[in-house]
Amino acid sequence: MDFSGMSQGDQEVMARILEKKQMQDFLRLYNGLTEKCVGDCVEDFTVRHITGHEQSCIEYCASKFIKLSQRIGQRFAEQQALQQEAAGAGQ
Amino acid sequence: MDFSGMSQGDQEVMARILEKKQMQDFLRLYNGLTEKCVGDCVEDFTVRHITGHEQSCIEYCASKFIKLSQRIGQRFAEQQALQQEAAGAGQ
Amino acid sequence: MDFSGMSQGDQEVMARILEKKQMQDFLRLYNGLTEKCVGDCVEDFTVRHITGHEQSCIEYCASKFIKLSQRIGQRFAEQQALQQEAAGAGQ
Amino acid sequence: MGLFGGGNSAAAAAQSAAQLQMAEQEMDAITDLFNRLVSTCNKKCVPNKYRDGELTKGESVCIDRCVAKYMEAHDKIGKLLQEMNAQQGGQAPV
Amino acid sequence: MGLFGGGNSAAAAAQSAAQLQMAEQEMDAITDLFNRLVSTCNKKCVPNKYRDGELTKGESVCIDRCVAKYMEAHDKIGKLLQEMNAQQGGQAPV
Amino acid sequence: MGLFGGGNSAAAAAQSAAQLQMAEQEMDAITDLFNRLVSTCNKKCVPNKYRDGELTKGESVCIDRCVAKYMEAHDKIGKLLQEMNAQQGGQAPV
Repeated sequence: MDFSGMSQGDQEVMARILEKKQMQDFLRLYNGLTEKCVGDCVEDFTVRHITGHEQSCIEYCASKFIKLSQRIGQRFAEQQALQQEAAGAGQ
Repeated sequence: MDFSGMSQGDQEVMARILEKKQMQDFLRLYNGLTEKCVGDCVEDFTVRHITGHEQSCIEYCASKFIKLSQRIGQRFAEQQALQQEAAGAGQ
Repeated sequence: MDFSGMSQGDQEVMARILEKKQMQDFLRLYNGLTEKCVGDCVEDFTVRHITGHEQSCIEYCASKFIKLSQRIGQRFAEQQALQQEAAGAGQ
Repeated sequence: MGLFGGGNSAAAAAQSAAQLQMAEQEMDAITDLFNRLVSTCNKKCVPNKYRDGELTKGESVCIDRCVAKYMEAHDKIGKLLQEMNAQQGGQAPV
Repeated sequence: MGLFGGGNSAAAAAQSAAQLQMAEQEMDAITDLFNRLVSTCNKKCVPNKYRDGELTKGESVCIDRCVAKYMEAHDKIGKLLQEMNAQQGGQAPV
Repeated sequence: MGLFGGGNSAAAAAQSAAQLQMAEQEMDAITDLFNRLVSTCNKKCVPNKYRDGELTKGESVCIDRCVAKYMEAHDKIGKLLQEMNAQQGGQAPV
């Protein structure tokens, strides 16, 4: 997105909104990771604590999901850049 | 919903909120359609582009979901009207 | 959460935000219950009204889910209290 | 806001803000209900294999019944929640 | 706000508020698109049995193609919605 | 706001607004965590065939353990994210 058409004051407001949203994105990622990895890895409810096997499954799951998110983030940014170029060429 | 009890100023604020929410509903419908129809139709990840078969599946899926939403929208509005009548009669 | 570090004015604002969120939580619970219990209990679309069997299934489903939510709410509060203690001891 | 809307005191503004907030929450709740209704009746009535872009007659009939049953269930659950609330002075969790 | 941004009339403030709101909605829509993209390509490309914390070569290739196809489908559906809108002066339900 | 809350300068108001926003985000995050916890432990411990409206003894025990394990996993993942952040000055995607 391009905010250069905005007044300086509005750009500052936008920056604060952006900061708030990044915090929300992080909290959503964090909560989503727990939900996904407990869903995929925790099956034994005869005990009250995470077992060794569950523990490594959770770590792998979290690590893999973060790498997936980062990879998709890169591809997504590339696609968005391509589209803005295409939109610019069309003007 | 009935906003006639509100002041004119509040009705104007409400109209702007409504407009914002309609935009949000549209964007949600748009993003939701893509998620649903890619989920249902795209299975071949040996190629980088949508195949002919996937393309028509996506079009059918989107068309069907929009028709479903519109039909449910009509039924939903009828039900809401019935309930308001019932609530009115009860007063 | 501990709001005692806030000014009295801010605590009042916070109380109003909290009230709004409790209303949202209730509406979300209500809508979520309907979605879950219709999903689990309603299968017969040859008729237009809820059958006797579906009716009791929906009541059991709703009752069970509310009890589950309450039980988890208690456990959750205990865990949060434990964590705050641990955080306090660490300071 | 409130320019043509009668009294302009802080009390009126607060009442007005509370009224607007309730109206907005009601709209959000109805939108959420509608979206869940669409998702449920889509799952119950429309198989996710697509041969064309039209709803069949059977699907349309199923959808209408699904909406009616969903709203009936929503009413029943609403009454159930009210009863529980009345019994316990009960509260939503958290 | 608007301190260095030119005219400071109520009209300018309203325009500025509308512009900010649109920018915020656009950001929310992109975040929502991204989250659904991640969820879809995770389901399509990464089995939920974990032997280690790395993406395999095959998974990585699948993910890249999944992103490309998802965005292509998103574009196509966007055009479809525009056409329908143009035809009917159609509106979103509710 | 801030009427009895000490200094009333713009800086104090901005700090107060930031503090309120953080408190609100924290509440939203806890509510989101709770809702996902309920959904997960419901799936793990309560079969969706209903014979009556009570939790069985077995379901209750399963729920308690599920909550404990969920929160333990949440802590572990939190630490993992902190480590990754420390290592890379890493950022959330998008």
